[in-house]
Amino acid sequence: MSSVLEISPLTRVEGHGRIEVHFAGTKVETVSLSLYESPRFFEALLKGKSYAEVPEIICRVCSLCSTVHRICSLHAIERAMDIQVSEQVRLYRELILYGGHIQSHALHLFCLVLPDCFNVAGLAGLADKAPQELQRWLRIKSAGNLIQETVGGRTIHPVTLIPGGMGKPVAREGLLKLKEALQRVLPETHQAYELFRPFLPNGDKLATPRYLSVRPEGASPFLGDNLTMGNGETIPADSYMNLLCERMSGTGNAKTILVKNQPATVGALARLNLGMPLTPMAAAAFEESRMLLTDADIRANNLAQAVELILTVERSLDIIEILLKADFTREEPARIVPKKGRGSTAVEAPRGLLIHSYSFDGRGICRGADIITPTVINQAAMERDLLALATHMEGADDEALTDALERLVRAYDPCISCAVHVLKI
Amino acid sequence: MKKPIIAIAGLTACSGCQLTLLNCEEELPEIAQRFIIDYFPLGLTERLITGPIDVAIVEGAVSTPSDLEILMKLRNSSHSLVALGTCALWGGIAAMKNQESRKDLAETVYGSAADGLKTFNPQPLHRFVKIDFAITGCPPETGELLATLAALLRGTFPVFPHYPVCSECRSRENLCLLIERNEMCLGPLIQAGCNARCPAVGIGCEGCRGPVTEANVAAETELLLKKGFPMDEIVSRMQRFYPEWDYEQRS
Amino acid sequence: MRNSRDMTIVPLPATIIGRKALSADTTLYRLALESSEEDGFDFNPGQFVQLSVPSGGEVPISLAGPPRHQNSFELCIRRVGHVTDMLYQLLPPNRVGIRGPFGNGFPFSEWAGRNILLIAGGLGIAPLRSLLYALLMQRGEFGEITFMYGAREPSAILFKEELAELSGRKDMHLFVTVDFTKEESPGGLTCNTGLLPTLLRGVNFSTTDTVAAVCGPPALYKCLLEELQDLGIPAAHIYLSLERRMKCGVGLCCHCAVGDLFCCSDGPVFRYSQLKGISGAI
Amino acid sequence: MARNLLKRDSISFFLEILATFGKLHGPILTDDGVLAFRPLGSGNDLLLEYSRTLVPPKKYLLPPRDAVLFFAPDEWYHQLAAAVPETILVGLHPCDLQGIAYLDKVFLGDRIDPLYRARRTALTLIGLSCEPDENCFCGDLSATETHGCDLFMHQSPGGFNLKDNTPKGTAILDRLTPILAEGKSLPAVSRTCDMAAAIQLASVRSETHGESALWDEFAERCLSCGACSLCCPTCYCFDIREYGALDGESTVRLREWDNCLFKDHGEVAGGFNFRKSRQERFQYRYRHKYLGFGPTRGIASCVGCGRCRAVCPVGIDLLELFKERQDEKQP
Ligand SMILES: Cc1cc2nc3c(=O)[nH]c(=O)nc-3n(C[C@H](O)[C@H](O)[C@H](O)COP(=O)(O)OP(=O)(O)OC[C@H]3O[C@@H](n4cnc5c(N)ncnc54)[C@H](O)[C@@H]3O)c2cc1C
Ligand code: SF4
Ligand code: SF4
Ligand code: SF4
Repeated sequence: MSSVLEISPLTRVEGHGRIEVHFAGTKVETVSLSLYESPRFFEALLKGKSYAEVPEIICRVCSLCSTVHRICSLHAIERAMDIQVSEQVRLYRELILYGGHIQSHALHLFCLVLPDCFNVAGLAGLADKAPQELQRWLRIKSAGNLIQETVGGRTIHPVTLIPGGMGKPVAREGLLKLKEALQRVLPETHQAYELFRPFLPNGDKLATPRYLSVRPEGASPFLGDNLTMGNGETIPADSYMNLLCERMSGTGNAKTILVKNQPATVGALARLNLGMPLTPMAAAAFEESRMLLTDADIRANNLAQAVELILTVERSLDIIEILLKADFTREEPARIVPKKGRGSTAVEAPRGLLIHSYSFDGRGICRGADIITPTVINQAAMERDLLALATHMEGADDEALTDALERLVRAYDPCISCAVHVLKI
Repeated sequence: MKKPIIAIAGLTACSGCQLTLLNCEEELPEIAQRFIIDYFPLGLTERLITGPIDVAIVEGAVSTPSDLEILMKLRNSSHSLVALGTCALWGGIAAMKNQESRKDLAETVYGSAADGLKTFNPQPLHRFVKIDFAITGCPPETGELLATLAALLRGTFPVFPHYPVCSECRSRENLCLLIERNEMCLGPLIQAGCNARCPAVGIGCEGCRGPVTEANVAAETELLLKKGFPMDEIVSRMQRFYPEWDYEQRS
Repeated sequence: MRNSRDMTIVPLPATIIGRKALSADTTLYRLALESSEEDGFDFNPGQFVQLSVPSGGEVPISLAGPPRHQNSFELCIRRVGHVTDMLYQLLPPNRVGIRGPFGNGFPFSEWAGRNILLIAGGLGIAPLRSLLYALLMQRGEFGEITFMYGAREPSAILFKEELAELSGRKDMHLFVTVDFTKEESPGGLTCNTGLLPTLLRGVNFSTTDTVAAVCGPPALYKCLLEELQDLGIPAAHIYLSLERRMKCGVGLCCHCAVGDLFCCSDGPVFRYSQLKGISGAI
Repeated sequence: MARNLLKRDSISFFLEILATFGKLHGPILTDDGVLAFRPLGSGNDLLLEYSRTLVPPKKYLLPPRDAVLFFAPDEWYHQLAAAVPETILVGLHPCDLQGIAYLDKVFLGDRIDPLYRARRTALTLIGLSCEPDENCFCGDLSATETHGCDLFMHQSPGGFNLKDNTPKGTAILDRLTPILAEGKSLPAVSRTCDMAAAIQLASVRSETHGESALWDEFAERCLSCGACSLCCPTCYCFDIREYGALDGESTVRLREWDNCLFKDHGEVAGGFNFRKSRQERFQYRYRHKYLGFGPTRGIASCVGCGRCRAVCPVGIDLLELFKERQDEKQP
């Protein structure tokens, strides 16, 4: 007798998704993951738009990662148009990128995952059971938001960042306020890391992931021109197409991607395993949990994100220090003379590798766009792990299975709005 | 005081409006206390819309049969329905090319696989159901969202002013990008409430909050044309969040 | 220290001591001021107060009861929007805020010896009710008193019992009309069908040395004023109470100007002769 | 000869002494490139030669958005008794002084607005003579330059001749004496401007320009952006709104700048609008600016600062109405 367990909608993840587990008797036959978010055809929306409009439109792909989408798109446009930006702009963009990571990780850890740690259904449960902790963790999130708001002019879909430069730089008082807020939450990020350390699964191990990330250059852990894999292989970001191949997945509106015909895993855990540069406190935390994190399956991703919270707060403080010293004044954005060309760049989004690639005509009108999001890359591995976990758990009751599978999906921190936008390659 | 029962759901959107709620870090614990949150997939493990719900707060446009189903369910089980954000109220970013064929758009992205997609032009909620109140913005402002929640506690909705972004922009003493820098700022046409965020950091208003009650679209268009912007650029920019401008409208 | 010219910014607390539904959307409220310092207030019929509903806001409302100096007073309020909706949630002994009374009111002491015609359309009955009671309190000083009241339909007639009682009085004439009827006339009250101007033409009352006071929606004024003049009542003897958007009630916020007059502080009661040359006044 | 000349090189002393009377504010150029009244010091340099600020000094008396009342069940409606800090506003041009004098007439007239009075009492005004530019049309209005100001600084070749007009001003001048030099007192500037005369005449005659075709033209073009009123030193229309707090009980009542060119300015419940068309609203604005309402009836409030012409994105200029009249007269 065959039966189906349907988990729909997936809760405490961004966007609309569904899992179906098909059983033959008690044996798990297949597990399907469908991301049925309505497609918004962003690549098609961009076609015919001037380069200047592209970042403002594309950041609306997803609110959790609007900042990194905007930055990635600026980089791709500037690559296509051959534009260099100033040191000031580079620093501000890096700072807001960290703000985006803090905001996104904090949201994931404290609003979506934390209820699991306290065995409650959601925020109201947390507010009941752990009101003080909740307030404390949310402070970390608001520090991330403060970076977005101060540097980007808004917490979601930041507005200041434009091709070739930026609007007004932050006034000194703004930077000092930011500094204060970040300094205040730095110890708290460490406590958050302590909080997530015990919550690692100790049952059956899932497949060891094939990690993939941007190869960091310089001190910034999230920026670089090359992609790197666990086996040490490195390829330039703009030839990403040689690495990734795409397959239309069965049921949802997203497409899945294989790397060299195998599922790849991107995100905080991948970055830590692929040796991104760490700051002192983050390095100490990583060192302490090296055993838990190295070659771990995706369920360690929550802890990895907690390590990155420390990292990003520390890095933000470094940059603010530099900005305070430099005392920049407002500058005009670089003059852009539109030209025909293509630009592809990669940035590490909170959830992992993000690629934007555009081609423009001589008037700077977008003629083609390709956006590959981390959730799309992770989808194949997610399906693989879901099947493995369901199989391990054969015989468990529906509730326990539902709970475990949902937690597994959550560990990937999927962003389904982003996932459904991917162009044929 | 009786706790209002609320539902929060997202349709075709980026989740930014729901995130706006989660971005009220300071107020979240209080909100969790004062309301009964009955359905909120982004923040709560509860898969069924059971009702009765006092107020359903809905983000996003309607573009799939499943969107419509959720919307209908919420409408039928709720006393009031609030459209949260520009997509829900105006169609938003996904609707910007509603005048083009949906099929062609799909094919641009999905090629031949597009046939299997069940989707139609993203539409604002009011095309399908009655909405009782709306909070505009892409994303909405936390202040307006909180004022709305506070009003819900009192069984009512707040009254927001109806004036354009320029008003807030001038009172903030920003440089006028339209006059002083000849930039394509949509401030005169767009509903205020954001405290002119964008011009305040030196970036023209892109119109994310949709049209103000009284918009002299024709005069702004003439002004932009006079400044040398080509019509297609003006149209492209204006339709970013709301596809249905009447370019002849003067009031 | 408060200067006597200080504009009252802070509403005084008043308790709802009674509430009576007059129609589906209109209710009569009885309020009592709490502060002993003020010890009630004197007002002129036609004056209004600014009524605050906490968290809702403030709206201008005519004083609807007899102008007797006492601590409590009546307001007749129609539920139409934000503030009035919130008011409807309140029950005795909830509190509301009161500023005022503001405005000029009807100068009825100048009308001694004259015949008086009062015409109220819909909610316009609120200030005219106050005026009527004031006149009846000093009945001997005036000539003939005629009260005409028009409502949309029988169910919208406000103050039915009071009107029925007034209709029995020998010292005044009462005429009630409804725009249209579906139902029977309300018990105890003789009721005509047709618009107020029709009624005006159809009934007998003195038109010499007569003062008219009118209050109703703009549409009423448009058709009624010419009619009254045709009947021989000069524009200077026609008084009307105007409605405008108001925020402060004391001539500061500038929403309510009619020509160069402020509805709140120069009005809300005007002689028609004052308004005649002003476009948009009526 | 009196010791009343402030030499240019003593300006910083002058400001230091002023600062002992209260927090100094004056016109500066913001990093946005906007002329604005801001706190002085910490990198904000006082401008002694400038055209006009974008937003007039009325913001010190009537902030754009002002929490006027608070409500809590046990405290009822109440004002916060926050003390208003003493503020010295340096560098006000005669037109702006005139603007404040007009607001005083309104808010300290028949009905005193206690909030306004508290702020006004804490404000010390230091005027500064100016040179008109192409947008100015103050004309004779500037002859009353010292109107309501405590101390006036008259630019002269040697520096600034100071003149005290109020006891407050005299107290300041006394303190300044040690750094002042001997100077002669300058006569009040007389400035002629046809427009000013035309405006005065219109006010006296209650001229409404009712027949002018310009109204339609303005109404077509106007974006209803609100800039003209917001930036006008004597526009003070306000809206009042009230918002509850998340505790379900307390409330704040806001007073915010409103604008008679906005559609809902004349709208009442049920959607009936007494000034439905923009054209009617323009005439309302004109009437308020030049003919006055209620207690200000017959008083023109336009001070000739030129802001409304400078800030209108579509170049609407009510002065055209007066010009039209003048042209008519000339055969
Ligand atoms: C002098 C005067 C006397 C009045 N007397 C009465 C009375 O006795 N009974 C009665 O029911 N109504 C009376 N009204 C009308 C009453 O003020 C409005 O119905 C009320 O303001 C509607 O407020 P709301 O918030 O419920 O409606 P909404 O339509 O939600 O109003 C929103 C806002 O608009 C403004 N507004 C709307 N309508 C008016 C209006 N007509 N006048 C001024 N401001 C307005 C208010 O500031 C209000 O806060 C009177 C109006 C005036 C000017
Ligand atoms: S910058 Fe834009 S929003 Fe601001 S005043 Fe100018 S046109 Fe209006
Ligand atoms: S200024 Fe315009 S684009 Fe910016 S937040 Fe406000 S409405 Fe949106
Ligand atoms: S500044 Fe110009 S466009 Fe704006 S409201 Fe005033 S007249 Fe209209």
